[in-house]
Amino acid sequence: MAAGKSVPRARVSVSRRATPATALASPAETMTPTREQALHIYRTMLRIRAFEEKASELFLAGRLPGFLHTYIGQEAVAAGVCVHLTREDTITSTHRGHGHAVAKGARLDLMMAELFGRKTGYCGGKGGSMHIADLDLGILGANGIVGAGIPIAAGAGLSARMQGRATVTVAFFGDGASNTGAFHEGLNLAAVWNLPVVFVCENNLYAESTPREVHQKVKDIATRAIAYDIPGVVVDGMDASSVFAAAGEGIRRAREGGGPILLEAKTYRFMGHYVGDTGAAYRDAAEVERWKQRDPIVLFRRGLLEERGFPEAEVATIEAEVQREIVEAVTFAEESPEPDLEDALRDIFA
Amino acid sequence: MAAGKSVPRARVSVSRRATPATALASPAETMTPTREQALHIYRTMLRIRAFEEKASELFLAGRLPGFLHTYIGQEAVAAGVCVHLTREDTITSTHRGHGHAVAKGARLDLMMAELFGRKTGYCGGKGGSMHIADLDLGILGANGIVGAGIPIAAGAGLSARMQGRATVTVAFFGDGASNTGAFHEGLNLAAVWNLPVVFVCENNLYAESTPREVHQKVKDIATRAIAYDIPGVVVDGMDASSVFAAAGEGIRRAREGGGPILLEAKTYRFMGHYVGDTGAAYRDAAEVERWKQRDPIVLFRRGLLEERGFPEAEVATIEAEVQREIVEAVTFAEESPEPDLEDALRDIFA
Amino acid sequence: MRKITYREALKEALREEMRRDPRVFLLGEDIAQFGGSYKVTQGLLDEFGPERVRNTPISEAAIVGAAVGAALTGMRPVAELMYVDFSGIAMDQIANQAAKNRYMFGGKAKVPMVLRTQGGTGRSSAAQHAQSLEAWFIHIPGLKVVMPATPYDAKGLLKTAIRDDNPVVFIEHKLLYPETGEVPEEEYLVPLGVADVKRAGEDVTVVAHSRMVHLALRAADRLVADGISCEVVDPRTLDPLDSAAILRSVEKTSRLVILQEAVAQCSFASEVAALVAEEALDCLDAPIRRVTALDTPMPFSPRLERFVVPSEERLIAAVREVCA
Amino acid sequence: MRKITYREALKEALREEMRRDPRVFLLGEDIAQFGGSYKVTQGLLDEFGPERVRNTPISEAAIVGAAVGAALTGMRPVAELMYVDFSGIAMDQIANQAAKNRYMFGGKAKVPMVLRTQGGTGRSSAAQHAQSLEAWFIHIPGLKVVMPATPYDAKGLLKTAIRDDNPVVFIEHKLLYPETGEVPEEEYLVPLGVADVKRAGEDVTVVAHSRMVHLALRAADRLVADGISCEVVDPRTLDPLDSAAILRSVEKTSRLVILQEAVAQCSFASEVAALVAEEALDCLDAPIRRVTALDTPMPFSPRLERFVVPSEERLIAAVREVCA
Ligand SMILES: Cc1ncc(C[n+]2csc(CCOP(=O)(O)OP(=O)(O)O)c2C)c(N)n1
Ligand SMILES: Cc1ncc(C[n+]2csc(CCOP(=O)(O)OP(=O)(O)O)c2C)c(N)n1
Ligand SMILES: [Mg+2]
Ligand SMILES: [Mg+2]
Repeated sequence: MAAGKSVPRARVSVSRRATPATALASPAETMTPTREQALHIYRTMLRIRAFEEKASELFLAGRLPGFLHTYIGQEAVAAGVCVHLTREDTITSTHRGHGHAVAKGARLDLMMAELFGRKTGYCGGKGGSMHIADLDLGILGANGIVGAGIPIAAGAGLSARMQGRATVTVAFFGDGASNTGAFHEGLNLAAVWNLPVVFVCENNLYAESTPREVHQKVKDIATRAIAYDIPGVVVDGMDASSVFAAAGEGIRRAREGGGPILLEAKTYRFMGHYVGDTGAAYRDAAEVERWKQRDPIVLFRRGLLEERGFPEAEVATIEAEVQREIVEAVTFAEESPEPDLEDALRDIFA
Repeated sequence: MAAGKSVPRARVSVSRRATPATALASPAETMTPTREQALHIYRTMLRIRAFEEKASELFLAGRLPGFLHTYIGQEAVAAGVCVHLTREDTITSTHRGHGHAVAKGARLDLMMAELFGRKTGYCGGKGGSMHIADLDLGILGANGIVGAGIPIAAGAGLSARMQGRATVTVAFFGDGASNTGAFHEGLNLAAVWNLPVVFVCENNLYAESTPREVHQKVKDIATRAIAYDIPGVVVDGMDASSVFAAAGEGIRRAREGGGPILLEAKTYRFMGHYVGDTGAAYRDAAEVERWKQRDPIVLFRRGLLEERGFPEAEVATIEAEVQREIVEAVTFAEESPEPDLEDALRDIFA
Repeated sequence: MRKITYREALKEALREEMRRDPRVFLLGEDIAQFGGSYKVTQGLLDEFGPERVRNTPISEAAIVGAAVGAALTGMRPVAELMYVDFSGIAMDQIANQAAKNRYMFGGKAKVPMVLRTQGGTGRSSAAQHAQSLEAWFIHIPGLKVVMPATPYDAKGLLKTAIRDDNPVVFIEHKLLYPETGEVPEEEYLVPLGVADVKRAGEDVTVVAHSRMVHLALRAADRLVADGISCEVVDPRTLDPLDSAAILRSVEKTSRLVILQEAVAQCSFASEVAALVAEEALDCLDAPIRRVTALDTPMPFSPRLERFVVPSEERLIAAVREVCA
Repeated sequence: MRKITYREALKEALREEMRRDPRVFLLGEDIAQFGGSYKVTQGLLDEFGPERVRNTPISEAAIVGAAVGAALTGMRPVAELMYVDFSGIAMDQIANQAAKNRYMFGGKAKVPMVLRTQGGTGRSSAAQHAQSLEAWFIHIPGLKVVMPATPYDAKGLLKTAIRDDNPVVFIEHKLLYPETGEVPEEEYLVPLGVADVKRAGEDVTVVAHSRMVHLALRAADRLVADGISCEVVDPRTLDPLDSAAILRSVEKTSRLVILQEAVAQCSFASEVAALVAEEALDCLDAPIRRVTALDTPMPFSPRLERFVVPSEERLIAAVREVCA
């Protein structure tokens, strides 16, 4: 009488590269951002950083209502992923959603106005930081509920499939979200229906104050892909080029009917969980410092200048443009009117 | 610029044997049921089968209210697992819960009375087939909600830990349940807290009418253990001896502080999803026949007689006793009074 | 007019709307070859194929979440929860996502989806399979809630719900599926938010929905012998509620009894009572009465279930009391 | 008497009960070293250690489910949901498991657990972080529901809830944490199911709970100038409800206004209105008025949030109307 057999390795679908090499053009073709893509990524990261820094400053000055979760430190993920997306592609996002929206093409002025709760904001002042959406840009919404965007992304992927569109959906979420029932149900559904969805887990090592090893035992969240028999890939989330390459493979695969993947980006938020939280209660200053040494913007800028030989002036122009855009965004927001009271009663039903 | 790396095999916690050999007494000691255990397993399987056959007959004759999900075909799982449990150990169960209750020591008369909705039944007629519980026997309840028992089992395991008891909790559930959010959240919690819980997935290849491959891609549900970095084990659920050995290892490991495991028993329900469903709409007669060839009771009986040399008379005595017990259970139930109307208003609060 | 069952009426609504609009599709557990637990979708797989009649895993949160995502991106999903009792699992997607997306996004999104489910008692299904949870949904701004009592209403309301650009929770009753009623051959719609006076009367208004409409009608028949003329108002849509119809009836009868299968506390019956106590208190000649399930989880025993659920007798007693 | 904050009062209750009974323990997200989102549990980790102050993953269904399992097997868990808005994820465990286990099992189980959470508006938290969902819980037989307005009540009720042998949903208010009030040094309990008349008055009964009690008290002060004497009744426990106290007050004042932060439909305010319309209709000299949040998801903009949530002005207008 033999004991139960362990699941033999051979039968376990160990996570694998996102793309069987044959299904794609040669890696060289997809793996490196073009000149234009590289500049776009850089500009995106700068726009996110500048937006978040300005928003934090305004918040701390008591000028913004509600609360804010900033994306500072994680810019390479949104930028490296979304550069592959067309306007028709869709994303779902999180409470920490500004970066995703910017990377998917959102306007900073409309975002800033929303943070101020103004009528001109993306949601007419009714959503705020945690609910920025732009359906025309495929931004299906930030979300105040951790994990909730994941099944919604599956539904968006299903639409694309049923409508015969070659679009993909990217679901962004955190390490903490990977412990929600919604994660499990959403990935399983996308897997069995072979939907064009790329699940991007931004593992920034903490869910609020809770270190990843306290909330899950698995070392790499990407290994959870095995539970759905889809590929799981780990990427350095501080390196936009690595994100670019891995996401590019996954998105292309999904677009071509290859089904979902789970892409884990190892990253870090430089600031507290929300603006106002220092993080000191649960993170060690040295740890934060170590990660800041790998600031994704600094790393990418260095790559642009030193490895790819972009002229300093070109990069500096972008930086100046972004600064200007931020100033204009704040001005726009500040000069925008408050919503009308009757607006509160609108938009409940279509 | 390198693409994202796949999760390397080395870092994936591939499912492994339930027990590191060193942590336990020699396999020989644990792997084979003693004489007494073997007879207990056999009796348990017979009691379950007889109960379910009688209940089905009564139901089809219009004598039982509500609906019934029978455990016929899966007896080896409950019997092979629960023989390792003490009275103080606890289980959570499912809509298909009669077998688990019987194996954990429930009385057939009280169960039958509950199916009849009588005052003497386990729940005073207020629970019915799907809610049989006996807290004194550690039966924390069948459950009408697929997957819901899983986090409850984690909580029971936590109690044991916090109270310094060396008890374990077994959570029984089906293949369909392994797609619920509750499964994911419950296993993850048990894993991070290293709780003494054995998760027993009875993979009978269908969730109602839905074949397993339609509701999940993964071939072995046990591979999902990888997502929680706990051992995953597959066992032949038609062979009570195999179940006995694998469950014994897992339960012992959990009892000794080794944490949870996910044990998948490959099994089959011989009848429809509920009494009244023939299963013909979604299962092929040949498939059903093939599985019936491996009837767990027939297999185990053959083993008792042929491999272990139990005298036929001993086995036959058990069979006769079980038949008698069933007759008595039905008589008890039939002669029991209906609940009083005021009972409906009792037991809402303690 | 031809008579068909409530089940058939629902299926016709699904079939007609799926033929009419390729964006309409179905998803849920065991709805394809099995035809659903109550067989409403039986046969639709054959006509529309597995892309439009989609069996799902047991993942209620993902069923509703996927419907939300599909609705946001141009489809018109009809998702099925096998029992309304399972909505606890999907409640975040229902109440925080489906209901609120449009509003949170400043009106820039539409979520045209229907969540079909069934509830109610009468089959000894016990506490986790026999609830009437409409109050949960009514309480959430952004959801519409429909509970048809007849095949005619079932068909016409489901078609309207599918064409509505908002999330509609559509709750059928497990005992009504085999019930028959007149349903025209030709196409028709029943608008949301419009009550139906199922029986006109003078002395007392009985507001009832879903299966309870039939119980109210039977009781009304019996009460004729007492010389009491009941008006039975079926709101059909509980949200948006046709308050005007209820108030109109109460203004006429001056007496109100509300009948429902759900428990009383914070329920639809409470809402109707509050509405009338706010808007038509002066018209009332007697206290309002709610006839509801007793305040317990639903017991399994048929005897106890019958005791807990409102009966004709309890309704009749309440009507007699307010008319005394 | 010393004054402490609502937050401190809650923490004292937890601390005292944990000292008193080793079976009491806490579980929830970020409640350990971080002390919880609103810092109620800060410091408890140091005293009681990580076994009894347990940080969980973001798994609301498992948090509640584990509490149910622990409660069934001899522990007395106090689980925390960071926001009541997240209860949609755990609603099955709350409503189908915690609430019903005892009944379904024929009285053979006890589920002594507290589900602490917080809700309400006032911080521009928008639609998914500012709800008042007490009606969902009140609607489910088998749950008790407590919503304290003052530090005194918060401490005394939480201690009682922890000692209660049943599942208690204990909903705090995010704006009340820093508010101070008198709390005795010595131990005391506040019983469940007993309302508190927070201000005695003659002309009109205002039923209000949680933060709205304070708003009612301020409005009552202002209404003195109108010559209107308000009685403010705080039920404190919404289920079981101290109906007698409400009826007693309405019998005295003959006028009823119900104030709450939740939306109206199928809410606690509806329930109180229905209760009075059933039991004390004859006492009423004016229609009942509900002053509630407008029927919308909660907007983010502070200006809109203030507009949607009941204000002193709206309450005063309603009181004046019923007293006119
Ligand atoms: C369902 C749910 N539970 C809890 C919260 C409170 N909360 C907001 S963000 C957060 C942590 C999320 O962690 P992670 O997914 O890793 O994202 P990160 O904040 O690190 O970007 C928590 C617990 C929530 N918003 N939703
Ligand atoms: C949450 C939930 N969803 C759906 C159902 C309806 N239902 C009851 S049993 C069942 C199938 C369960 O499949 P599985 O877990 O494999 O158990 P089996 O019936 O095969 O023993 C379903 C869908 C339910 N009871 N609970
Ligand atoms: Mg994180
Ligand atoms: Mg199964």
